[in-house]
Amino acid sequence: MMKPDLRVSIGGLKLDNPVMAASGTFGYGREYESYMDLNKLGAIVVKGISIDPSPGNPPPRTVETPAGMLNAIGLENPGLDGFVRDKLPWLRKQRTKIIVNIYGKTIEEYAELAERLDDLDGVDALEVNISCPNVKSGGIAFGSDPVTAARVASAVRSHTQKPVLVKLSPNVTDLVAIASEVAETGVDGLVLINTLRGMAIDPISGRPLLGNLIGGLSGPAIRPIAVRAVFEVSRKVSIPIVGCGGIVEWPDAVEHIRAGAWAVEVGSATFRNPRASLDVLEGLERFLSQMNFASCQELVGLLA
Amino acid sequence: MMKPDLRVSIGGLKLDNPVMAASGTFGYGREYESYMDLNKLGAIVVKGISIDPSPGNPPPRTVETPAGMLNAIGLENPGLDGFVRDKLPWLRKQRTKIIVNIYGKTIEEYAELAERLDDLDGVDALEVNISCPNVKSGGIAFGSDPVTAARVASAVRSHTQKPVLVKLSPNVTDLVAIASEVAETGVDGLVLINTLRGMAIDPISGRPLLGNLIGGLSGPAIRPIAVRAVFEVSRKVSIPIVGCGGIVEWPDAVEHIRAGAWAVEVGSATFRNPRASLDVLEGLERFLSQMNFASCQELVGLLA
Amino acid sequence: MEANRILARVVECKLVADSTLLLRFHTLEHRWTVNPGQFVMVGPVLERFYEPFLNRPFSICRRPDEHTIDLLVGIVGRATGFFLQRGVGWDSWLMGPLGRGFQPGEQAERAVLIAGGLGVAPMFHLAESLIAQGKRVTLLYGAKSSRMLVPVTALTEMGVEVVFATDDGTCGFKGNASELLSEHLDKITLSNAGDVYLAACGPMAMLEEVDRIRRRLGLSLEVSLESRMACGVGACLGCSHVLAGNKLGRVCCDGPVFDAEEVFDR
Amino acid sequence: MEANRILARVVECKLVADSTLLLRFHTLEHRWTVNPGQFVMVGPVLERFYEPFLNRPFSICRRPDEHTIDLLVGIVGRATGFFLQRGVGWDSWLMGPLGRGFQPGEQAERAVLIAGGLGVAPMFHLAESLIAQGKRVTLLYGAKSSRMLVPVTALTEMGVEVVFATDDGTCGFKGNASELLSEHLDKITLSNAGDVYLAACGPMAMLEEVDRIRRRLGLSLEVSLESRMACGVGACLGCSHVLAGNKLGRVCCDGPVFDAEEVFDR
Ligand SMILES: Cc1cc2nc3c(=O)[nH]c(=O)nc-3n(C[C@H](O)[C@H](O)[C@H](O)COP(=O)(O)OP(=O)(O)OC[C@H]3O[C@@H](n4cnc5c(N)ncnc54)[C@H](O)[C@@H]3O)c2cc1C
Ligand SMILES: Cc1cc2nc3c(=O)[nH]c(=O)nc-3n(C[C@H](O)[C@H](O)[C@H](O)COP(=O)(O)OP(=O)(O)OC[C@H]3O[C@@H](n4cnc5c(N)ncnc54)[C@H](O)[C@@H]3O)c2cc1C
Ligand SMILES: Cc1cc2nc3c(=O)[nH]c(=O)nc-3n(C[C@H](O)[C@H](O)[C@H](O)COP(=O)(O)O)c2cc1C
Ligand SMILES: Cc1cc2nc3c(=O)[nH]c(=O)nc-3n(C[C@H](O)[C@H](O)[C@H](O)COP(=O)(O)O)c2cc1C
Ligand code: FES
Ligand code: FES
Repeated sequence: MMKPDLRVSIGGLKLDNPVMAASGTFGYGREYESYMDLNKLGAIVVKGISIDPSPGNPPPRTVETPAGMLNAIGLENPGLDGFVRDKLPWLRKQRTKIIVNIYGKTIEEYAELAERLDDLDGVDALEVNISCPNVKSGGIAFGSDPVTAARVASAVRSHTQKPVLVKLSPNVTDLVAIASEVAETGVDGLVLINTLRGMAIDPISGRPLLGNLIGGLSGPAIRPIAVRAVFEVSRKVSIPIVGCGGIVEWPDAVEHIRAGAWAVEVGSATFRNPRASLDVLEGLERFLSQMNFASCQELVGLLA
Repeated sequence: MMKPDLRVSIGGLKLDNPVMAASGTFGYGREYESYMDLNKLGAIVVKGISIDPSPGNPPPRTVETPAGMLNAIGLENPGLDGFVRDKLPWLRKQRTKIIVNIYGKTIEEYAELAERLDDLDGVDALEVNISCPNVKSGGIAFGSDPVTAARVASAVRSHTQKPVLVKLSPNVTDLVAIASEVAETGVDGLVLINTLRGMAIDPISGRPLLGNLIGGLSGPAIRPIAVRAVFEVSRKVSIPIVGCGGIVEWPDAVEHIRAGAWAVEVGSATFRNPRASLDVLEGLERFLSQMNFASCQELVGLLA
Repeated sequence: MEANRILARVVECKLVADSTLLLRFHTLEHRWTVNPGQFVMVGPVLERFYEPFLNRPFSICRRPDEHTIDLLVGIVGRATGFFLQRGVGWDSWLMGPLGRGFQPGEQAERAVLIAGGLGVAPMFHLAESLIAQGKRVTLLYGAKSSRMLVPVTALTEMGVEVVFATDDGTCGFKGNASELLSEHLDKITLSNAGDVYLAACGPMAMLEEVDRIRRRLGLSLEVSLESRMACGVGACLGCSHVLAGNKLGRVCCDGPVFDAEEVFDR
Repeated sequence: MEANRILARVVECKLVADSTLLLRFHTLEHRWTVNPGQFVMVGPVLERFYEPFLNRPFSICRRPDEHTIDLLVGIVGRATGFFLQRGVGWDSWLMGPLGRGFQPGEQAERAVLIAGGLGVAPMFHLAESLIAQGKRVTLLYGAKSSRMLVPVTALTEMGVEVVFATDDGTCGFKGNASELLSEHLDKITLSNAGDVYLAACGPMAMLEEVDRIRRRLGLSLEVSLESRMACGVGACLGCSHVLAGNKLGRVCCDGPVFDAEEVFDR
């Protein structure tokens, strides 16, 4: 049996393999150090960073739902300076690729983040979050409209030499239109999808189960929506797509890749199994070699 | 313990209790006759009807997904005449309310369906489906834009004396905007939500698991999305809302009602348990009396 | 009695062939009148747990007594994997008996049943009932390999002639059940076509092949179809199958057993 | 050794009080060094089944030997209901040992542990370790009613003084554990504040009350907090708790045990 070639290039971002840890579900990497060899991952996407530190939303912030979960972290983060001071030095020492997820309250903030990250050693790419349902100003609003989405993407694109991925929201009427506009801005790839807006209430007490009332739905429950998003967008847009949403075990990654994803991100599955991303990678590699694929790239978009 | 008052009026539609069977998941009622006393239900919403018979989509048409399912029936139905000839006579004899779910390929077709159903005895209300993800022409397109959605609603409203419910799609950027426009047309209520667009692929073979490739996601997996939709819309729109999406057991109905629903529809849960709707009703009634609610109406929108 | 939903407990769970379980359900309900070829929808009792979410259809394999229902279950995915995991002692809802079963009629004295793989499940019940009616019954039973063959002593003991076919030749005829059928029909002499009743259950390719053979000989045939199901009772229109002349048939209630004439275009 | 993820089997599952299970896990892994107050994330092994989806945090109650971990589990919802259903013989992943445990320090000779309801779980381990260090240990253990009290003979046998409080007076002091604490502290004479170590685990209202009492007396106190958790390791920021001075603390890794000074605003 052949060892399949797992390398993949998302535009300028060259990965040793196509399995990454999704933003917000893998902390700043170090939290999972004792559970796995981080360097085996294609990349780690760190928790979303804003210019200023942010305290996030009031608790409770997570709740389980059928085959999934809601979160309303509200992008708690130490701010760019805090990140650079406290997190980046350790991250820089890792051999895996580090992708920094960024979000701003204005287009200018996105541009500023891009510019300030551009110089930094140890940051391999940016993932632009225009799709977070948990912050009021900005976030999802930027991802809801093709023109605004493209404007954010352009702003980031023009302020950094590093590869740029744009992460889109599924909470929209016409994802393909947004994806198409964003793709035109010259970014390296699209990440599909962020969470879906949801809510849960304790039936007995009537207490909303999230402090923020509304949060983002993730996990296996949303996998069919994510796969559909990847499929539709990949048929219309020519830049690489990174699939994300409901990937828990390796067959889920294969499903995303067959739908059209060049690479995948494993999100909330990591909470269930800290090694989920590596297990996915190992399963994927096994599958490819058993099925005699010479490379993972051959599987992209391949339907029967 | 008091017996709570379960009656509810969705505009002109007076129901003995707030639990209905959702369209497409309860056939034409008769299929479940041997499993339960149909007359105990608040209402039965029959499978979507179009003017002309429709063969629906190629099989396979359903597939299970984590805590849910995808369907791409494609609105197979015998057409209005077939329905009136073969299904209505039996339905008319039932004491429960019968709501006919309609969909058209043009606004004129919606109007025509409304007009022709207006005369018919045994039809207690119309549910206007502008939200089905499984038919190409029409369907979801009508539900994606506030102006078009309102136009369909107006057309139906002006062609029938019967109560009119409009069933909305969650696959939109701004559900509240659509709901607000539709509410202005004088319809009796809104039904939230129809299915979310999704897809599943067999990882091993690469075969898409639906003949139509894309289908609608339903079941517990989508409950958080449905509850959020009910919550958001009910805070902004004054006409009654019927909650639908992921209701399997009675606490789920309570969750929808607390979010703001006046009544609920039980959908795919019926496939799992043909008595699901009645079990939900009985549980709801027990809950209300144990918690000393005089009526179900008191629970609507009640959060702690 | 009409179809209903009953609570049943798994009292036996035995591997009878590769990846194949015999599941025996015990239930207090005893009013079911089951026709061979009918099926049940199986849904584990899992309140507030929605995996698996939908019930799964399985042909009723045998009904040893009025409180007992045997199923033959191939382990192929989530629900069936779950059955294996749970072993015995768990409770399940059974909806049934569902669908249109086999309708062999009176006249044919001889029945030839063709089963491919797990398609053998309903043939147990059918053969039993045909034997009880005094018919001469042959079961042509094909599988990939001998390891996949479910024991059929219960049938041979009651006088059913069983002939095996395996793709790899590890048991009986080397080839599939439809090839075996050709051979078999060559051997028996029929005075008229009505003398023999054919029934088949298995993969679609096998059913098509069996249909071609029986057409050539002018015999009638019933086939049991499969389809992914959500409701099992005709409500969801999920199991629609494109029949002859582009007509749609719901496998769960118009079938699963259809006259081959209805199913295959000439 | 650092926290890791190990496979464990449930070898005992016993109702020890109303809706309260003692779950005993056996594991081949034995390198865990557990500090009292640390916890594990429990996730049943369920491939391709995503209900429950997330792991659940439980304090390590006792560690009878290096291959054994005991948890006390209140049955309150989906996952804990599942544990009850499964009984013994199932496998689970355990992530641990997690979080910052109790840090009683050396100087205090006397420890008073205050437990409300299931908050008693980590107190078993803590009391045991304090006794091993030669301290004098009192456990004030409150519950709604005697039926909710978990047996504590293991503790009394090793010399822990246990005083009960029940809301309905069905066992011991009528009232809650914090009221009992007031009474108890009145009885003991302290030459200086450093002589006694206080640790509390239970509902937030109880912790607040305990904090008020110890502040009055100028005693130090550690409290173990609860929060809904997704990751359990500091990665999701889901368990953030608003601490004193509006600072945020992650219960899973900055806690679950905090110095009361950090937690409560004056
Ligand atoms: C009327 C009828 C009678 C049946 N009788 C038997 C029987 O006696 N013994 C038996 O082992 N199986 C029988 N089947 C097939 C059985 O229903 C499926 O094998 C079962 O639903 C698979 O469930 P799963 O969750 O393990 O697989 P899944 O994880 O749902 O799927 C695994 C694979 O099985 C396929 N599959 C899923 N559902 C069906 C289905 N309804 N029909 C065919 N393939 C399916 C999927 O496409 C997939 O490839 C019958 C099906 C029908 C419609
Ligand atoms: C550090 C820590 C240690 C704990 N130790 C123990 C212990 O030793 N014994 C014990 O019985 N319980 C303990 N808990 C609480 C335990 O985690 C919850 O009871 C459990 O997660 C409920 O799971 P469920 O699926 O049964 O309930 P769910 O169905 O998830 O919820 C049922 C109810 O429990 C509440 N709940 C859910 N998760 C938590 C949580 N993490 N903390 C508090 N309430 C929650 C929900 O809000 C809801 O009201 C601990 C919690 C933490 C954070
Ligand atoms: C707790 C939590 C926090 C998250 N934080 C972020 C974030 O900071 N930035 C972002 O772009 N996505 C964030 N996400 C979204 C995930 O990266 C991912 O897109 C989503 O969870 C869907 O994938 P999954 O189904 O595999 O979890 C977060 C998700 C969760 C569950
Ligand atoms: C098999 C199937 C067929 C459906 N057909 C229709 C339909 O004809 N018209 C309609 O408005 N909704 C239809 N729906 C949507 C349901 O009525 C309901 O809105 C949706 O399933 C969400 O509810 P649930 O999660 O309780 O299933 C269908 C759903 C399913 C699963
Ligand atoms: S399975 Fe629902 S109609 Fe046949
Ligand atoms: S539970 Fe994830 S940070 Fe604490």
